[in-house]
Amino acid sequence: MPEKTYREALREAMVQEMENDESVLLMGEDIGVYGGTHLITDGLLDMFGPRRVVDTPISEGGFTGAAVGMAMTGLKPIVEMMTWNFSFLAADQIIQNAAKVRYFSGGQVEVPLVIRGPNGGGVQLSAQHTHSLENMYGHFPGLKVVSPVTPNDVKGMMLTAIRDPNPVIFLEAGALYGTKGEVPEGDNAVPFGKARVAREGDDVTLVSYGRQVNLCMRVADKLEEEDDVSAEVIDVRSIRPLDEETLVESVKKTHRAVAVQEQWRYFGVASEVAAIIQDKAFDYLDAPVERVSGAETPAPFARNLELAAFPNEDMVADAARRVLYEKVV
Amino acid sequence: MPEKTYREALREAMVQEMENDESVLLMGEDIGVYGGTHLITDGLLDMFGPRRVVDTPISEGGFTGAAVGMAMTGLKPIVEMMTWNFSFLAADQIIQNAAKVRYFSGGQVEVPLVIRGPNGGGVQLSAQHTHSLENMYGHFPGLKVVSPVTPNDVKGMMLTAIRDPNPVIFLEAGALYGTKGEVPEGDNAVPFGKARVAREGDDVTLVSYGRQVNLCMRVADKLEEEDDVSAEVIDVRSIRPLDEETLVESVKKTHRAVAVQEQWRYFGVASEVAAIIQDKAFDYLDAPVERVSGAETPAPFARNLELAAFPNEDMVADAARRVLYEKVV
Amino acid sequence: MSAENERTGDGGVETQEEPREESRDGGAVATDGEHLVELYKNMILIRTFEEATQRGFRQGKIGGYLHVYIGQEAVATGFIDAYKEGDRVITAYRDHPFPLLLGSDPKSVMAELYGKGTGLVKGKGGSMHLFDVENGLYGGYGIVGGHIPLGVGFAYAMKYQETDHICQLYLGDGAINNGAFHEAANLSGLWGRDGMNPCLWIIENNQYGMGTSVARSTAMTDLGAKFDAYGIEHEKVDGMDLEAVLEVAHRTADKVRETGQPYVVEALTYRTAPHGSADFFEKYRTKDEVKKWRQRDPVGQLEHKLLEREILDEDALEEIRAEMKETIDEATNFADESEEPSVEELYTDVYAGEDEYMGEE
Amino acid sequence: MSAENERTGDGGVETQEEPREESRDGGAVATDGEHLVELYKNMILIRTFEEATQRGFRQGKIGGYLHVYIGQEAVATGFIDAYKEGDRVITAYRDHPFPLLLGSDPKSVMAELYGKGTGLVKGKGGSMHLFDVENGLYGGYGIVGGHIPLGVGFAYAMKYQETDHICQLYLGDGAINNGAFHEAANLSGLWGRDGMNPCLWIIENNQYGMGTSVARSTAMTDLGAKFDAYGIEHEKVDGMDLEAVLEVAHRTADKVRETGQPYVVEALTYRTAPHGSADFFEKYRTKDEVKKWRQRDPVGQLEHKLLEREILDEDALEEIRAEMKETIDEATNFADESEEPSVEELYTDVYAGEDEYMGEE
Ligand SMILES: Cc1ncc(C[n+]2csc(CCOP(=O)(O)OP(=O)(O)O)c2C)c(N)n1
Ligand SMILES: Cc1ncc(C[n+]2csc(CCOP(=O)(O)OP(=O)(O)O)c2C)c(N)n1
Ligand SMILES: [Mg+2]
Ligand SMILES: [Mg+2]
Repeated sequence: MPEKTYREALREAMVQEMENDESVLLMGEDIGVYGGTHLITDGLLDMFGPRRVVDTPISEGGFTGAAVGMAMTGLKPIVEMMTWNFSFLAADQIIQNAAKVRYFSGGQVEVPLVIRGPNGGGVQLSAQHTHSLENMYGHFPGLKVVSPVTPNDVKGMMLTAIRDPNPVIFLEAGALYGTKGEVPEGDNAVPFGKARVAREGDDVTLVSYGRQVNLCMRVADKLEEEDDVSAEVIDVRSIRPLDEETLVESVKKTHRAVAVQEQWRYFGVASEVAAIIQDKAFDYLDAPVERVSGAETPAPFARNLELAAFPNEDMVADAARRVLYEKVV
Repeated sequence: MPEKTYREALREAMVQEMENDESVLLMGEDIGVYGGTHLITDGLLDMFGPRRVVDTPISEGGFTGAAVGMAMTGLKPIVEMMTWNFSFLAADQIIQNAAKVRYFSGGQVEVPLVIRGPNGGGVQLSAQHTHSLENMYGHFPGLKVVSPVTPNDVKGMMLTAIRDPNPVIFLEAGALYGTKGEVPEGDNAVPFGKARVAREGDDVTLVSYGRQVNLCMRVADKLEEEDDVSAEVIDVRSIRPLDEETLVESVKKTHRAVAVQEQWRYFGVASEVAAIIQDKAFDYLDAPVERVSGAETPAPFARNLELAAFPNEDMVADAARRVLYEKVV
Repeated sequence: MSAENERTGDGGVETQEEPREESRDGGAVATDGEHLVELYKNMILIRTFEEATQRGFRQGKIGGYLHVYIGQEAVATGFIDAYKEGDRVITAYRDHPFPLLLGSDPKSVMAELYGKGTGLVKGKGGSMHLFDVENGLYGGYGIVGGHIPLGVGFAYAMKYQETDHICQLYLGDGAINNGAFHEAANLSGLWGRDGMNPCLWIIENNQYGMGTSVARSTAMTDLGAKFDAYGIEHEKVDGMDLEAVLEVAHRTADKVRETGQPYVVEALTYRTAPHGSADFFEKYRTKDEVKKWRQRDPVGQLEHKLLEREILDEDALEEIRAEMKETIDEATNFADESEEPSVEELYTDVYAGEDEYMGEE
Repeated sequence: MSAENERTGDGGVETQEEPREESRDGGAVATDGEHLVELYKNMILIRTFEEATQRGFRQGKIGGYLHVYIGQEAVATGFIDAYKEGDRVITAYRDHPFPLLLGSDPKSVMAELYGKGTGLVKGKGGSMHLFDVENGLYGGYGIVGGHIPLGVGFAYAMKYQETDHICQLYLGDGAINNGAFHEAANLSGLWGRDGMNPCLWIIENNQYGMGTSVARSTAMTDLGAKFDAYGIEHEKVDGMDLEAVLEVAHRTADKVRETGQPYVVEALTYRTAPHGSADFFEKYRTKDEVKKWRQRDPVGQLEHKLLEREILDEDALEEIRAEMKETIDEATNFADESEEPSVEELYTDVYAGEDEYMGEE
């Protein structure tokens, strides 16, 4: 299978659907003439012209709302949020209109809208430019929220997102645009609502999403080497709907879980994961579900502080050891 | 002790601090000439004049941001969010500026700001006007978030909020402005970060906040009468900081807990409560922590649907029975 | 869901009770007199409807918020007369007249306010969220200013789809202070340059946003002129005078349709009713002011014209009032007697497509 | 944290290396020549600083985003000359010149960019979040338009506190399309009517927001005129010409201070540097265009004037350049050699007051 970067895979999905479906169009800041801040849309203006690749002013709320209106008219807009940090400015449009208009119109309209862009931190962008908003958007019924981490998934989930008749919050692993992985040609649509078992194991379940999945994979190696522990790694990837079953089945096997997230602890995805597991696998659990989260502070700039602010291998490995009742040095 | 309504108690706290401290001022839509949509600020324009009771245009982001600037200058603005449903329009100012500017200025500024208004549903305001945003704001370090339900607490926590040098998200039980309770004269400041044991009990802990506390109190009566079960009711009231200790101590005694919230299930406060309890009281828990939440839909208008969308006595009582391993009919 | 209705080629609409053939003949604009009578009926329909909703609210049969259109009838009536099939109408929460004018059955409109399953949106939205997509009504929104970007998006999409439909986008004077207005107006002006924004902006300047007058909400009170900042042309009209509105409405709708460019009409009007159901004291305006404006009431003005020009006499007016009262009484009874939605409806319409509902019950 | 510095009564500021007494004498404006020389030094300081940051970035010593002010120096230099102690300055992320002009030690500014504990904000904010509250700099913000309401709030508060300070509020051409701009400008106009908004709005119109030209972001491209919608007076200035900026800056700052009313200056300028560190291709503009603007470079123009008027000769200019280079080299070395913040700093400054940090480690 061909190897592609996350960026290429993502772009491929959009191009594919734009070629198949005239109603798909792109909107966002500097996606056209400039080529896209993250070069995801580079060249697409030439391919599809300015009606379908719409450069917008710096008006996140305005163009997101306009895209909701377009979606209600039968178009399938893909809005680039240059980074998700700017989406607070569009929160009203996303939460009050996109998520709810189908409901409060009694089902008279659909909103086939994708809002996509990089999410998460790790490259010293500091407090205002570092957020993981899975839980924030995942809280609102009417939205679907996904967070793919592999090139395969970013393509496959983008295909699904574009075809979905509902608003999809598409949270890309911004720090990983350049990472490579196998991506099939053609249609590899990945369904929403299914977690991915990234690595099978028997002794402890590591649950995460986004770039923290890669961290968990490294920790799994480490645990295998250093502790002879077999860790199962689950990539949640679909935040809403959330695949409770895969989580629960894994814990029924391993009896232990650690939920890892880059985002803040309180009311985060890991809390939900812990709440679900203790609820649905109570009798199987041999230890409390541990959570490893980002530091409870706005994101700092200095590299050493930033590194300290995010989960690292030791933190996750130690949490795993604790739930395994191993001695943690 | 004198009985006062929630509305009166809230207003009293603001008047008291405005009289004590010239730097306290009020801002918001229709709080002055109109008298306040919920009549919280009625008469205050006459008492304090238009510089201190500032009627604003319908510009939630703009005036909230201006209030952040005022707070950074040494004033102590209290912003009325006419209802919290409009706060998505101010989310960027609240989350990106109010919560973080102290941090990213390296501690050079303080933001002694209160943003207050009614939160929660229950009076048929339907999808766009019904939200409980405890978890959304509670997720962000830099903010404090409280949700008082008694007249005593709304006064005492407002005093604390105004005096706090940090931005406080003050979520009022909008449906309860007219309810009465005992409120001491003078200074009854209620500290943040301390949950309130609303009723002591031994068999099961019911955890909630806002108007759901009243529901839990009724359920506790019901359980006592119908099942001879003694329920402890905990009013979280301070969402950030969250008083983990009181929760954990209660469950160490009762061994069982039900977390009740009006808001949606995923990534809500109840998930956090469950995650904390299973983590810190794992060995004491005799049953999974159950969550009772609002229906996973935008809020409907029709009264029967609205009633079905929120937790009710039976739902909570049955959840308590399940964690007690009683038969639920 | 909506009533069967006739629609003539020029886009005028009619409620079920008033077959269009009487007043118009396929495409051609009818004589002034007949047209005015028809529109007078519409205005009486709206007025009578609103009065009934106020009673329903006082009786506790309508819950939530209630914002009526009393005093402003000429604006919606005039502009919706320029509606053509395929066009889209979007507005805020003061939305009752729109479905009535666009051809929805008054029964379903009233039933919606009563929170019944027979309502326009199945009882799910209530007063603030009326939709009748078949008849061009794309809502009914509760967040001040929040709907504006949607309307601009409709306009873009309709051009993208190569139709010649337009969007009628209604907004209040208060909404103009919201950032969503600014961003959307800028997009409209920008896209309009390429003929990609056939959006007719209609400012219902009733001079107050809740209790705040225009003068207390902005230092520059010429609302139409605010569109200069976006390169969008604008004009004003006396929103209490149906004939004036009518002229402007048809002319500007045609212009927008032809050019694909946005255009703004600021209609100066007044809500003689309270802002909403909780506006008890009206401290923000004097009784005299309201009285002064009542003298310019659009219904009264039109009646005066109809009498003066001898198009109708007092009896004929009375007959129309009675007829509309009957229609609305029927609607009210229907609403009253309808069933609440079935509880299963709580979980429908959350998502479109296969997984219609997703979550835990 | 910031350098000791002298500040004369008229509010001009100076970096540590250039004691103010040389160029001004307590309150009175110095001779044109001396003043220009002083400001020339400031401009060279900024320019040299920015070039050093670009090197630091390429060397991987500066992380995150980096937006330099090259080409726009006359704007900040001219306006900050009108700064008086107690005033407040607020801007977006293109903020390096501001602390330098307001008297912060270039060492701490550079150290901040290097993410060091000796940085202006302890290494916590980086390039986009420079603050030096003692010297009047209230940040440095990363969300386009997001800082604007804060500036309007400062202005209100300073009047509420009965001072005669003003706020200098800088914003880019791109920021004008954001709703926060609109809401804040409206508040500024409204509050200004009562003399409650001494806010000097300075539009740094460098003609692009990232890769989008003004003409591609709005149909009405006269940015100053957008303030008509808020009842705020405005004028334009050639932002490449320091002397022109200087005149406008002092006059308008005085006016705002006296009236308590906002005022807008649109400075037409150009960023000859890329937008930011990731702007590699600059497809959105031609090399010719950049070249044309380089010919109008504000530093070059000022040098030309200084030479022409025989205020300085080539050697003197060279001397100043060398002097500034030394200052910046020192700053760079200092930054390079400084320690990263201690890891405990991660948890400080989250909250003010007793519970300085709240949460779980
Ligand atoms: C964003 C937002 N803020 C506040 C409100 C509360 N509110 C409802 S109607 C209204 C006044 C709106 O005035 P205007 O736009 O002039 O419309 P009108 O009611 O006069 O028709 C306000 C403030 C709201 N619904 N949304
Ligand atoms: C709300 C928001 N949207 C997008 C961005 C990304 N962004 C950073 S700078 C910039 C351009 C801003 O242009 P302008 O205001 O003209 O300032 P300039 O960079 O030209 O100084 C953009 C779009 C952002 N930081 N914030
Ligand atoms: Mg109005
Ligand atoms: Mg610019």
